[in-house]
Amino acid sequence: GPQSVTGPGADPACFAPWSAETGYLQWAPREGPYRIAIVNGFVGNGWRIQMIKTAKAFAQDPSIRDRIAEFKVVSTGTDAAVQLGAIEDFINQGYDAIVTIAVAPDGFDRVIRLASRNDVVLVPFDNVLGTDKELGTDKVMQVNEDQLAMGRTWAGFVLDQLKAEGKTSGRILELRGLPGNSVDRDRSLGINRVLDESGGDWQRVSVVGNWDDGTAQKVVADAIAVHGHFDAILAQGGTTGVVQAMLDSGHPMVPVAGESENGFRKLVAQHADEGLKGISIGQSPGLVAIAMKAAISALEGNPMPQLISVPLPVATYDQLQDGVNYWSDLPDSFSTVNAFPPCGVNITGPAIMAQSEADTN
Amino acid sequence: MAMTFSQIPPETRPVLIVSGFVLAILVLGTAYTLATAGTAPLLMPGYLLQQLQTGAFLGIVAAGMMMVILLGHIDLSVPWTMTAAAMVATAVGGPWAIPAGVAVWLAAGLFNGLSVAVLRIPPMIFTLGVDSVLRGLMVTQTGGFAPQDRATGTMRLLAAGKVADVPAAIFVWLAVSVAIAVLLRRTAFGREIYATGTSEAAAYLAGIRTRRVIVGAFAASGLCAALAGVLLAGYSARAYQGMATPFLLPAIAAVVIGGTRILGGQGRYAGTFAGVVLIVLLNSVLSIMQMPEPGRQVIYGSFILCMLLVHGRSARFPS
Amino acid sequence: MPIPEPAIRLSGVSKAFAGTQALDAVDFACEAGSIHAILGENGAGKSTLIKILAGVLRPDSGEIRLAGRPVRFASPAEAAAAGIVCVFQELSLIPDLTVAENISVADPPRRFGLIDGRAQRQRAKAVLARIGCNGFDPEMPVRDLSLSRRQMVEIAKALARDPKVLILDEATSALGAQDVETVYRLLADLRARGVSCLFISHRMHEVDRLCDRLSVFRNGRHVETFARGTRSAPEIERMMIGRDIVAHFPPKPAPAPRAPHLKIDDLRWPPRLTGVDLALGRGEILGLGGLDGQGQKELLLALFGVLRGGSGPVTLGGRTGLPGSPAAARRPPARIALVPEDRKTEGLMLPMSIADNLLAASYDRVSREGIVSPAREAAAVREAIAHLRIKAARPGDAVATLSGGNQQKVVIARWLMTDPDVILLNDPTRGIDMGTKQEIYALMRVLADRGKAILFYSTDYAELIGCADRVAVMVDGRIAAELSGTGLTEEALLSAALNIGPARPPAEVPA
Amino acid sequence: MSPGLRRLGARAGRKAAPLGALALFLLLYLVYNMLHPRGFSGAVLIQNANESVALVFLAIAQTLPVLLGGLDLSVGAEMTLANCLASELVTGPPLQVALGMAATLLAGTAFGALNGLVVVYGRLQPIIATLATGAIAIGLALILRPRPGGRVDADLSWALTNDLAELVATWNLADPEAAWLRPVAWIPVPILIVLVVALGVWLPFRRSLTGRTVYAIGSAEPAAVLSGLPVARARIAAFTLAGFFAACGGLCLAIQTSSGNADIAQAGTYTLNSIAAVVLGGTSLMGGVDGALGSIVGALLVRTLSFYFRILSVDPLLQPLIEGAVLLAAVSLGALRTLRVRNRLELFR
Ligand SMILES: Nc1ncnc2c1ncn2[C@@H]1O[C@H](COP(=O)(O)OP(=O)(O)OP(=O)(O)O)[C@@H](O)[C@H]1O
Ligand SMILES: Nc1ncnc2c1ncn2[C@@H]1O[C@H](COP(=O)(O)OP(=O)(O)OP(=O)(O)O)[C@@H](O)[C@H]1O
Ligand SMILES: O[C@@H]1[C@@H](O)[C@H](O)OC[C@H]1O
Ligand SMILES: [Mg+2]
Ligand SMILES: [Mg+2]
Repeated sequence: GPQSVTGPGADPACFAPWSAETGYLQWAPREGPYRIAIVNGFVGNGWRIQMIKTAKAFAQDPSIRDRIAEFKVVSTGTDAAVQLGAIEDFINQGYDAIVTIAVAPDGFDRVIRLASRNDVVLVPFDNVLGTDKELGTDKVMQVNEDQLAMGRTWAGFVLDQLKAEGKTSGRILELRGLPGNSVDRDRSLGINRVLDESGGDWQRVSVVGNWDDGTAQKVVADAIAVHGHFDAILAQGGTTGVVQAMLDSGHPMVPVAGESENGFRKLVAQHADEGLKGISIGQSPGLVAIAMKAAISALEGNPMPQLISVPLPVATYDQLQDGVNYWSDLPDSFSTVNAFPPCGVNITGPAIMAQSEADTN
Repeated sequence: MAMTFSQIPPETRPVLIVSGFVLAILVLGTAYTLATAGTAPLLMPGYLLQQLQTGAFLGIVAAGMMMVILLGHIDLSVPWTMTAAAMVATAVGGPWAIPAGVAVWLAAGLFNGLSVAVLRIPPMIFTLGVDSVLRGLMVTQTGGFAPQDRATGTMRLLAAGKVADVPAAIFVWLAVSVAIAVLLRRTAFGREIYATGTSEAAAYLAGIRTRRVIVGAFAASGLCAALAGVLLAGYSARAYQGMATPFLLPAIAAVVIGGTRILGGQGRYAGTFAGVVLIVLLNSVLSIMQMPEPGRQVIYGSFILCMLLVHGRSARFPS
Repeated sequence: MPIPEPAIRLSGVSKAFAGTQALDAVDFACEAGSIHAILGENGAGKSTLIKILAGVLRPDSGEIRLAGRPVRFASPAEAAAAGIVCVFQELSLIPDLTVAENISVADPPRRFGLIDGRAQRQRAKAVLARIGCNGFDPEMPVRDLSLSRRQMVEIAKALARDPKVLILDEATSALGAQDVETVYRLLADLRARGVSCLFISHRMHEVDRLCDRLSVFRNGRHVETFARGTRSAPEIERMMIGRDIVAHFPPKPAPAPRAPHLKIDDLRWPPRLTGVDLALGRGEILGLGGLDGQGQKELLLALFGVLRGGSGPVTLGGRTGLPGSPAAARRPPARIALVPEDRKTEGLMLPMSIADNLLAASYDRVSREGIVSPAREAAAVREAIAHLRIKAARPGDAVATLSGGNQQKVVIARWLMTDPDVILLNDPTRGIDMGTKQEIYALMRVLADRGKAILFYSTDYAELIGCADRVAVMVDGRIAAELSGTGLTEEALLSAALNIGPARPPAEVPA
Repeated sequence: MSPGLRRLGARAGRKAAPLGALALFLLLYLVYNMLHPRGFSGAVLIQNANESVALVFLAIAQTLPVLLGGLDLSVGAEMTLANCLASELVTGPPLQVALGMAATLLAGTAFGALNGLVVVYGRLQPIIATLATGAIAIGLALILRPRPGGRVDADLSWALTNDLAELVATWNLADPEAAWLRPVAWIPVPILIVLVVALGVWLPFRRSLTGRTVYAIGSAEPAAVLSGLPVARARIAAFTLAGFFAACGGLCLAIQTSSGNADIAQAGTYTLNSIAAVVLGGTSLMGGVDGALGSIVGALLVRTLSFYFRILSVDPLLQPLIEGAVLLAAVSLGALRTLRVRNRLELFR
């Protein structure tokens, strides 16, 4: 298994430690090229598909191509037993590193134990595991954007917009993600803490959108039908659907916080002046590439932060530029934020889109 | 009361029972909203129509499902038949969108029907397989990003549009309802569904082409599902994975709550219709109450259960 | 000396079903060690009576005494525990369990609380031997047995519980002559051991041979009980039906040369049909005889398009070939009708209304442009009910609520509606009372005279002799003999069936 | 062909399904191991066992209602409920762990019994009654575990998800090197658990009067009643046992993931897979024939399919399609027999 060491770690520009307290891990270096597997869970939304496509594209990237001997991607669905099984199977197959999006923040004790026994580098990202000695996750390396911060930034921005309109109370709709995932939990925590701290009196309505445009659109439409008016909407995932629902129901344009889907940014760019003061923070499908890179670096024996933080790509309505951080001529359903140059991850959303067109016909 | 009730023909009783429950829900729900918010949305035509509009899709699915259940079979391929239809329709777009989408029923309905009728594979399992095959096809076809997932104008019109302040979707539902009701009560095919559902052997020996009947019923179910899918896409302005997941179990529940015998052979369409209305209202009341998921599940389950128990008391052939 | 308490005594027992008073204040007694016949036409209440005795139904009122002690049975299990065992009209075997399992189904031999397979098999062997069924393996599923075998197993099952009171509800209705003999011997020997038997049958000659006392029921009432031989057959029948019956069988027309409408040459469906040759002309009633399970059923099914892969030229009204399905058989040009063996599972959709059951084969006739016309529908049903004098409260009632005989009439009426040319009857009078039987005999003749060709299988020789112009006796899937005119006697039928005596070559039908 | 032969044929036909399934499974699993870099190794067997055990238990659970000629749509929910309960109870000092496990199984059993009572005394069709009770079970599970988490005793989950040797070592029950242990040391504990439960519960049940009655009901209920079999008892027993086996599944899941998760989608998937398993295993949905062994094989078949995706590189986007297609193929193959039926009346029973 990995040794706990002290920093600094390799390539801090790319593998930034979460915080000053973040510990470092070091695996015994071993000869490449390596066998790497991606174990995804849920496949229900565009984000995951884009993530998979990015992973495949990045595996072909000159910067790492020759350091990968074998590369495999599986999606297990949301059945924990199957996801754990898949990870254990890859450990058995003698893979060197396994990159995964966990279907649940815990329950991984066994595979963590097996991984460190067999010196396999296990890298959860996006939906990461609870960090906790007991869980043994102090021995795993994880990659993510700060979901709590994401939630806080969303809420903070929206509250500012409302304050600007002179509102310190009102009805706010929170659109949640896929239940049970750590990402959903942390974002919601962040959002609600800020709302609590704000001291304003906010009636909160919360609905579940599964990070999926269609679902989001339906539940938001229903919420509007039931409650009539919202002063702001805080959405995680499926944000294009959110605005679509507002348009369809003739709901006045209000501040909306959401993810980085191209469609959302298009709509914000269009309707900002009507009051759609939007903030778009991207959970980047490109995280997978960073996780792959981190895995390789770890296999080469470099000290790695135990929790790698990727900055939040924030774009507010006033910062949107067509062709730069959104593309009015491209479809809605891809995440604009995908590349992360400091890490040499240069696969952009449009690039992936192009590739996907190629695939689908 | 009991006296008069027992004189009502058994197959009509469920219809009355369900209608009774619908009233009960309206009253209780209104009492609740009045007490808490001082409003009575459940009694406002606008709100009711809006709820029935969302009910229309469930209603159409349930209508098709009923045909299959009357045979003592079941169609679990509904969710992805709907989704596939929606995706195909939006992908094709233009004037051919709706026909193309609805054509998906051929794939699903006929395939299900033939294998159940000819190979006699338990539909429970075969339709399940068809469901995941359709899902697979869609996932590969769309590569995750629906190439073009926007509903066409006509779809929007039929599903979200209004005719004289009444959502168009409701008219579509009514049209389908009339068609099915006539089919079941007034055509040979309808009667043969009941006969086959009661005893396939006896029906077969009476010279009924039970295989055709089975295929026909599954085709009808597929057709309804596909139509509902296309409309649903029109309603939510787009097609997306998982758009139909919340329809399967409620559809089955609606049919059975409406008094159709899950083993086949007995049931009136009016019951199914009322069953759908009942479920739709129940859901709206729960969402008005902002009932959290756990409570929803428990209430939903208990509710169906006591509906069934009430029917059980008035059943003609206790199992 | 005091008169011994009767084994069973019912006083003032009544039972009503939705609409019908099945039993009406019945007083009835049956002495220990006697065989007691219960007679009555369909719907008289016989089955209801014994279902009450067997704990299947609970009486609305009245008292039951077993050897003097008043009893109430909440379940068949309790009744069996008290020594009352019943062979039901609708058999009570479990198709997917083996013969052995079925025979000791409810009280299997156990070791350490678990069922003891070996002991179970031995018990089965033993009882089967007692009723002369050493023939078959107790390990095979009942599903694969012919109806008559099942009835024998059902009887074995009853014996295995060594009953104090044994009830047979039309238990011999599907048995061939041989088995019937065995059952007779069995009952006699049980009687000798002080067991009392209630015996329900519609076959008068059985009753005459077997029973010490007879009780007649009519419309749920106990009419009279008397010792055998104290009443003449006509008297008994009058008691049952409440009116005189003229002749038993309608007169046969003089044998006339008939052009064959249905001609079968060497029809094979191995292993059950091994080359059947038959010719049947319009206006003719051809009986099918022989022991049960010699391929008679398969022959009818083959002609009706149910069997796949039947081979051998069959000509029907000039056209060659078997219909591909009942659907095809029903329609022109074939126009065939089949009244199947088991009306409850093959003939009727029991929970559906009488009307729907009548119309099942004729929806096309009562609809215009595919839409069923209520008026025509009602008319057709009314006509059918009237035509066969079906005893039904409302056409909307479930056909299940009719008694056996009336259910059978529904099946026949359904097919008459389609106005067939060829009518295949598979033991149509099984479990049906004299009155109804007569109606059916008469009907068959009328239909024949209207130019229908009728092929008619029966397990009842008297019936074959009385109704059929000719009788073809089947053995091992082929026609072993054909009897007609004066050659058509009980003895001839039996010897042909058992393949003893000079088998006659099939009589050529003069063309 | 003599009647005797025909009957043998018929019986073979009735058993043909499970045998076919077994053969298919053995084939698939053999090939899997040959393709797997560490094929035929203890590690692979353990991993496969862990991944399959929950579904295996659910398949056994589903078998009973199916034998009655019904379906239990609540097994997945019962499993989830047990899983969440276990994640609360199965931790702490050994005694508490033991009691926790007992309580979990008891709860599942009780819920099953509830199903039975509703079905029998409410005179309801199982499939629809359990559709409702299933929702209730999930609701309760969500109340217990609004979000995934909880703990399960670490040693326990380690000991029960490895081979016998590990188990002995973890609780140092004996010298892991002991001679008597060697021959069996490699056996994965989950397999032992299934064997013990199956032998200890299923076999006796099958040879009890109640068990026979379950089969009888599925085969011909009216006949079962007329024969004086304990019909009501058997029904209740069947659903109670189903609840018990489902709870076993839930407990194993909790032990394996050392946590609980009230995931509605997952519950649904498990229920449907349990049905698929039972059918693949050859128990007729019409009730009456065959039993647990077939269902176990069916469950293993279902799982083995997904194993393949990890050794062959299959485009993840294609995986759902392949899974569905294979399922269809499997059931269709089993059904080709019907084309050989010569007496079409046999098609209807
Ligand atoms: N299981 C069934 N249910 C309903 N109708 C059936 C069934 N089997 C056969 N039929 C009817 O019989 C007709 C032909 O039957 P089928 O297609 O089975 O013949 P087949 O399998 O081709 O047999 P063969 O090889 O003898 O032609 C069909 O039109 C159909 O209506
Ligand atoms: N389950 C039932 N529901 C309603 N009516 C019934 C039921 N069972 C019997 N009956 C009615 O009760 C009367 C007596 O029926 P029962 O079966 O005892 O007659 P039976 O003498 O046995 O006739 P068969 O000789 O045809 O068997 C009939 O009119 C029948 O319609
Ligand atoms: O992190 C989330 C990812 O897991 C989901 O699949 O898509 C939306 C993202 O916010
Ligand atoms: Mg064919
Ligand atoms: Mg009777």
